[in-house]
Amino acid sequence: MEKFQQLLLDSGLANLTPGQLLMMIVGLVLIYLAIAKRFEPLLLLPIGFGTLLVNIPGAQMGGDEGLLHYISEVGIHTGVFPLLIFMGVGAMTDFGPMLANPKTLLLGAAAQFGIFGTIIGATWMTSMGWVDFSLQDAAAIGIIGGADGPTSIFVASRLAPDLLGAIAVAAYSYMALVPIIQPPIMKLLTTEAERKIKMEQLRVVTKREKIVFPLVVLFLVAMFLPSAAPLLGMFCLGNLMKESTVVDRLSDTAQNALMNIVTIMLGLAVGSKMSAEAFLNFETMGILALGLSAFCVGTAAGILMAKLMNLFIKIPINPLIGSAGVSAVPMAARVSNKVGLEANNQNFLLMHAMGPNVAGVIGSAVAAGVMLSYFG
Amino acid sequence: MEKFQQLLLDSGLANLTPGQLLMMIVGLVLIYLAIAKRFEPLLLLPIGFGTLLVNIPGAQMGGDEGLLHYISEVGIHTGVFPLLIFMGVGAMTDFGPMLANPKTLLLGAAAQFGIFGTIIGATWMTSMGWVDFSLQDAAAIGIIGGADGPTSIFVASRLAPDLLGAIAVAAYSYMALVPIIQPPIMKLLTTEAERKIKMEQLRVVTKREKIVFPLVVLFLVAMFLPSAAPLLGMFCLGNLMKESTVVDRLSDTAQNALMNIVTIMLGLAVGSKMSAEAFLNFETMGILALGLSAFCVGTAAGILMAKLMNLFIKIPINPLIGSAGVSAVPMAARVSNKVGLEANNQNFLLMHAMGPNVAGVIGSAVAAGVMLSYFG
Amino acid sequence: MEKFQQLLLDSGLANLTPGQLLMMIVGLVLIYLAIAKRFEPLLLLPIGFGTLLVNIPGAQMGGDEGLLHYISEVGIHTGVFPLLIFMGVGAMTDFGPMLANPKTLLLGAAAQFGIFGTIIGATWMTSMGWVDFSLQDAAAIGIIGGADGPTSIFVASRLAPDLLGAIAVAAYSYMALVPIIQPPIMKLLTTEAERKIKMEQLRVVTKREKIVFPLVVLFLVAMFLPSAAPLLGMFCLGNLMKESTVVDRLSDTAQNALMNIVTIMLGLAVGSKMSAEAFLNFETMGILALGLSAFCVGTAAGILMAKLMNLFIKIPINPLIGSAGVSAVPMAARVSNKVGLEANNQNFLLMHAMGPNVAGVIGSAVAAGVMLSYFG
Amino acid sequence: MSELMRDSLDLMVMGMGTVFVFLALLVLATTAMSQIIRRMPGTNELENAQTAAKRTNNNDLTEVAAVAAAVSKVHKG
Amino acid sequence: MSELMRDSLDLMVMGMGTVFVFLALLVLATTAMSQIIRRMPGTNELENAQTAAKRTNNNDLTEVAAVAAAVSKVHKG
Amino acid sequence: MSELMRDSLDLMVMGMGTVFVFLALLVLATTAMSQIIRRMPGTNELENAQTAAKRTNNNDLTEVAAVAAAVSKVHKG
Ligand code: NA
Ligand code: NA
Ligand code: NA
Repeated sequence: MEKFQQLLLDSGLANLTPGQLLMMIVGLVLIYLAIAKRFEPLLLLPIGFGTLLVNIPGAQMGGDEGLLHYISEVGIHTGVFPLLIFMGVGAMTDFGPMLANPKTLLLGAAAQFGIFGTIIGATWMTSMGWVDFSLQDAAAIGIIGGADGPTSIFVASRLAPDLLGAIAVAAYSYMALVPIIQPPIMKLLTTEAERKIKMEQLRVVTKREKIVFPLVVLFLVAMFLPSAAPLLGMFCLGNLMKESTVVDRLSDTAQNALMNIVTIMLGLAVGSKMSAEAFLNFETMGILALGLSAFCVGTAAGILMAKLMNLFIKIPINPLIGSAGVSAVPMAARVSNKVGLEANNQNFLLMHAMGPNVAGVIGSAVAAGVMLSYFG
Repeated sequence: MEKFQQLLLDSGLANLTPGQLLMMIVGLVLIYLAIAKRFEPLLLLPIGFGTLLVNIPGAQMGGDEGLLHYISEVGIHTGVFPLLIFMGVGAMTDFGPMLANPKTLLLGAAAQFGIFGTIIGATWMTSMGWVDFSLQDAAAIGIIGGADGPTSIFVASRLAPDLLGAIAVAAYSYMALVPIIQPPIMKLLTTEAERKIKMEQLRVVTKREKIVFPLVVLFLVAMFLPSAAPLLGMFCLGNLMKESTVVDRLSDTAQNALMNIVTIMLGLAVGSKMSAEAFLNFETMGILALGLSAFCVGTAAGILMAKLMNLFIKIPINPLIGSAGVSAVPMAARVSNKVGLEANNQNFLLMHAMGPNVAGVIGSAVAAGVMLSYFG
Repeated sequence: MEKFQQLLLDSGLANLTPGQLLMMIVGLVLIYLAIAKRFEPLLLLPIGFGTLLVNIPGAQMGGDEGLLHYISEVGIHTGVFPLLIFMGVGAMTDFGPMLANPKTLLLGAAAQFGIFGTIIGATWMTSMGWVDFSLQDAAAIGIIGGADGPTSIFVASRLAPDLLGAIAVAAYSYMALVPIIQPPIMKLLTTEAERKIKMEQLRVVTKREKIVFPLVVLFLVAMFLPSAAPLLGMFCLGNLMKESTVVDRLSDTAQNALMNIVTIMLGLAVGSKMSAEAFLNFETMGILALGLSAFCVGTAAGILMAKLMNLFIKIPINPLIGSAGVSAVPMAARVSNKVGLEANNQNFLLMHAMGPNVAGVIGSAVAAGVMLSYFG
Repeated sequence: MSELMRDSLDLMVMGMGTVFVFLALLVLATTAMSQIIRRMPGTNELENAQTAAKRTNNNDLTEVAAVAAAVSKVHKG
Repeated sequence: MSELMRDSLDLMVMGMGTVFVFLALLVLATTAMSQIIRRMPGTNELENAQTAAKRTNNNDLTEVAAVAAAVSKVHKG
Repeated sequence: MSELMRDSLDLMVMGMGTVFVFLALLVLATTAMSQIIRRMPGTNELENAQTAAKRTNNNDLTEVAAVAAAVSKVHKG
């Protein structure tokens, strides 16, 4: 009967640490948000479930021979999973609205100020002695402001693997909260008249432009910022597969079967980083606060950039589309549209906001490249 | 021309051992059963084909640089393949009928007596000197009585890797034979009157109950039996993805593309364990005999448990649904329904039998957890 | 600001070698051919894109920790990717026309003369001092004449990994060029009267024959040429899954989701072998020239074999179907049909040409087996 | 009785015991869960909430359709 | 003639020989297989057997449908 | 100001600078690309070319259909 005693000694009740209990609650909260509030459920549900699994005392699912450990080693340590997801995102992205109005790319650039402003914030927090973030940590936290899950995970896995769980959770949570975070800032920084600005119809973009564009992006990356090549390369591959229309079956698989498989795995692997030691500390509070500020600053910077551009161009752009530059595709563009409609119920900004929206994906991948090069 | 001589010396005819020939016949028999008799073809066809491939003399497909060896190392040695399949099974399982009548969970518990009774049988065989099974071997063989392929493979890969081929083949073969094995036992242990018992309509189960249930199971696992966490964790993840309805694309992939890919690989990998040395011996005979008895004992235990429960509850349950507790989803539930209809052609037991049927999946995963903890 | 200097020093412009620039142009040409000319886009688009990625200076995507390196190690070094694709091809192949007229298998045999003739050519080129091909290299180059991408990649990965990029590109390019390469040769070697030969209707092939055939092939492989077992084994598994109709969901996944995933990865991995050092040399010129001659010789041999067979059999066969023996399924069979229709607009050869066409797949896999055994 | 037999009997007792205790606990937990959930406000309206959620998604599409309509109007007009 | 050339000629002879012998054997084996199978009883009825198998599956569904019908009857009745 | 703060300011300047320069270059490159492509002959007919390509595929199917038709004629005739 000593074996039975062993069974009791091995049971969760006998071994549960308060930290594990708290983390299981965190996992349940993530699952609740995913299901009841529809916060990015594709990622937050597997992340939340992975958090539960990895904190089961004694199950060792994140241990050396545990499933979550294997998945994490294969997919996150190598960077393979976020890159494959980025390929799928590329295959789902339509650059048409951006090609019809390329200057909206600059809005996607401005919104990245959220990323770099946050780095300053993180180092300031450290200098105040509240937390202890290295510059690498600060950079990985800042990228939350890119509002791009795979980019955040890729950068965090390279610069601050210990913070990966908190960073991924913050990134996806705030992406889900975009409809709540952005509108007040948008209204604060624009006048009623600005919000009513009607934008002229976008021109039709030819198929050839859409096919050549990902190659142009890749060419610029190759020439000026090779450290962004993994992220933007896979993104452009996905987009080229889609737009070329000659490999539809590959493009379809990249968007569906492959992306879904990798999403489940990535979620579990991120969840496996959610151990009590890594998550339950002041640093996590700091990450959540900084992530939120990154979204706010990025939103503001995008809008202010639009207002700045209006000083120099003849046909004005509606500054509301600037906030879409943070990416969080397509949520942020929908928010622009919605706030625009509130000001003028004939003012459809969705297509115009898609330009800065997808530009923001490129923008934060470029920012990621700068960081990877800086610390490389 | 010495190279040509070499080619002839390398040919299969020149190197074929009687054992390999016999194993190729075993492989052909499995393929025949899969195709002509429709014995669990999804697994037995790839297992049979893998058996052919690994026994081709000189092809070295199971050797250190062979395809089947790679697949087996990646998927079976790590336990990843059975766990991913279990996630897919979870995403296909409807706990509704069980939630409408939770006491049928006890039928799923009773049927696991097939597992543990078989362990006694295996050690008795050893004590008679007929075979040489360790207690680990006996436990891995017993789990055949769980009537759950992935659970059997997962436990065998941990406790008795040498017996994995025979155990998997026995498990899937007997699952296919459930419609032949069970009815005589069911009729023997029940009276005509018992078989005619009509069961009242199941209540409607709300969506919320279905969503929370997998989390309840996971909570109990975490508190009382962490060693069952890999199996039941992945099962509950699949079920939660299905019932939450917020990640339908992930649930769909877990049930289809991912599950199919892993099934092909798992079948080949199991086949690669079917070498002559591992399969052609008295132990295999013992495994086949014990596996059959496990099914029979489990069937009987389920039915007797139902009769026992009828002594204590007001509204009696039809004991025919007890046999479905061995799992073999949904075959065993169909058998209950069919035998019930033979007794009373208005007696539809299918939905009632689905309760113990899915309970049996949980039951054998719990039994697996006990064993993994016992030897862990 | 020294970090900024570093960024500039790391930029592609500062590090681009002429070789990398040329290889990026090669990549663009492949992408152009894939998209604008529809040259086997499923492979050539990912290969071309992989070529771009691996030649981005400083991005290190093919380096020790680069995505393309990981994919290549997992999928090409092990041989797993071409074998999985071959399984998918098997699941897409209909042996019906061949089973209705088995003697067309001999046309598939004759066309493999392109493979072995090319080996002679390669060693002759070496003996002239133009290039430096070992016998292994020559064999890997010859297999281009098999007109089967996965077979070429599998053999090259084993015998001449350094030449893999050039060999794969040549194989897929010439497969795409079959409608241009073959017709002149076909017309040169046949008379108008021969091209007008009408072939009698093929008999209906029973389902049982189709199911048993892959097992017959596997049996002959096991007995006489085990070194061909990986390729033909996986091919037969795919075909058995299809024809048995009992595992349709597995067969469907093997043809679609799994095959598409592996195709993207395989293309990228092949692209990662397209470094300047490996591709920009006289050897590549030699490979391209030899690959073309392999296709021409194979085409001619198939047609001449048909004419030879006509000397011995009563009902003559149209020699135009002989050229389909090189495989390049189903392109070469369509070419036979088209040239036949030009001679006689009621002469539908498509189904008759499918026989030698699929026989050519078996033929070149057998040739591959001989080579692997020779150097094994 | 051999050591092995005794161990296997031990394992059986412990195993069946655990299985029964675990599943009995699950019966209790499940029953409690169902009781709680069915008394919670909103459970019956849940399906409707789901439908509403879907309607929201439809609204999103309606939104897109409205944009598309407006766009094509401008183009043709 | 160089060693390399001789080896490559060897390889060609051996390779084409093997390819022809193998595929010729396959012609024989395939022809034999077809002869045997077409003379086997039941081959012609095979398609029907398949259809029957599908019908069995349909029966299973019919079974489920019957249950469902009975269930909804009870519910409403 | 600490070393860390100075480094982070450096990183911000360098980062935002690179992002703006890169995306500004992309604006230029994209505009140039669009200009070139829209002036290229054949761009407008491209969609038609695509349609033609699809038609070619259809032709292939037509071809198969024709064969099938011929085949079934022979069978029945
Ligand atoms: Na962004
Ligand atoms: Na079971
Ligand atoms: Na071939």
